[in-house]
Amino acid sequence: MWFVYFVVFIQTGMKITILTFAQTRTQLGFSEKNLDCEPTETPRQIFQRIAPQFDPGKSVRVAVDQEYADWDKPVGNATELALIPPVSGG
Amino acid sequence: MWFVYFVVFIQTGMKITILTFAQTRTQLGFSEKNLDCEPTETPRQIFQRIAPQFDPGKSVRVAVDQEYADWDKPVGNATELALIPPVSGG
Amino acid sequence: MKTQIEFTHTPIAVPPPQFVSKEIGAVVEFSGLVRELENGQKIPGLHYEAHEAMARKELEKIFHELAGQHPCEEIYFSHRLGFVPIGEVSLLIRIAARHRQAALTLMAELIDRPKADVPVWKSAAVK
Amino acid sequence: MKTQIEFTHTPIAVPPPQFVSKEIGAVVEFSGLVRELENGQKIPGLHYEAHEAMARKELEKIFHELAGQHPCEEIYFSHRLGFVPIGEVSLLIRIAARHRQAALTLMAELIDRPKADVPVWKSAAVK
Repeated sequence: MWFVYFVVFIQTGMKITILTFAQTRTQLGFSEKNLDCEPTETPRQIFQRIAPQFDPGKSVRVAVDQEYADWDKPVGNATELALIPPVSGG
Repeated sequence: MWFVYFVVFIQTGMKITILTFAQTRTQLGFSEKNLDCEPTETPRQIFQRIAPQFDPGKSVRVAVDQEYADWDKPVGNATELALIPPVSGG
Repeated sequence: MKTQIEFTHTPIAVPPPQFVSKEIGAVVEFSGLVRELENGQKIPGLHYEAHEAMARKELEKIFHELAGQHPCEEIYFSHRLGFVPIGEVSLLIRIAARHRQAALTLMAELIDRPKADVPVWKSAAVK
Repeated sequence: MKTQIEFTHTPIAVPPPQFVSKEIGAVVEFSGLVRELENGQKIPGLHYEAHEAMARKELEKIFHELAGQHPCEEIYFSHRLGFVPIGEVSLLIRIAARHRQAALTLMAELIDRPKADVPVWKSAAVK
């Protein structure tokens, strides 16, 4: 019984940094935010929770710990979540 | 009769500059030479006259007044004849 | 292969080449400049932003993937961020290779590739 | 289109760009360097010679023909003559264009083309 509580304890209370760029920064109104989240949450769920009006559509990608990732895969122990709208560098 | 002599006079006594480069300079033993020639002479005839041992083969081109030219076309009023062995610049 | 990636908020200064090998036969340098007209509109300049850490990772991936096909000795990449006025360089890439063709082909592919995966954004700037 | 062709017996010094237009979006610079090994043999350098006047004519023809397909604003071409030691630049070409693709393609075609028709010769040098 104590073991189950322990597991829940270490897997909750996670901090994650949200980064936004270009038009997603304008849409969300911030460029960086620290946030509590659960390892079982997906990027889509996290953004639905903090910005219900935001729709990434098909063009905005998400990067988890600086790697392009699946919107619907749990973030696990990630520490950074970045919105990557279509790029246009150079 | 005087007319014929006059024509012959202005069309002879032409001076032409011969230029050689790279291996053709080595083969002919000079890099630049001034020479009398006839407008009716072709580049091939001129080189046969001044360097009978020289064979341009298929790879050496000739330039007449700085334009690639035909080995067997008379040089006319040209003032420069250059041997252009295969190039290798850069 | 030696790679160097820089993001800078000040004008890009090209570092003098310090080549690692006596076998470098070709250096190709590309500079992208901000033009006065963007989609037919006169602009004072462009504004660039990047997810720097991620852009570095993505660039390194691309460099190593492309250099596998077109071997080169050195890639220097510098991208300016913030406001960049007309006529100034927003992107500079220098490639040093043994062979000319490898250097040129790698450059051509590099110029096309970063647009898709490297998180850098530009927008018409109001100074 | 502005073209500038130079042949020089001293090290090539790249002139700073003085672009004619605010619409130049890309500058590509190519440097060809003398390598230590020529056909597997160590050499002290290369020796270059040219029929300069003719080379200029042929280069101008090529520049205008290729620029017809890949429009550009400026071509600067400099070729070193005489002895060029290892690691030094024997050929420098800079192309400025409105568009990146035109600049890069023109450069790639230019690098291949001069070999055939421009009277410049190299030979392994004994210093």
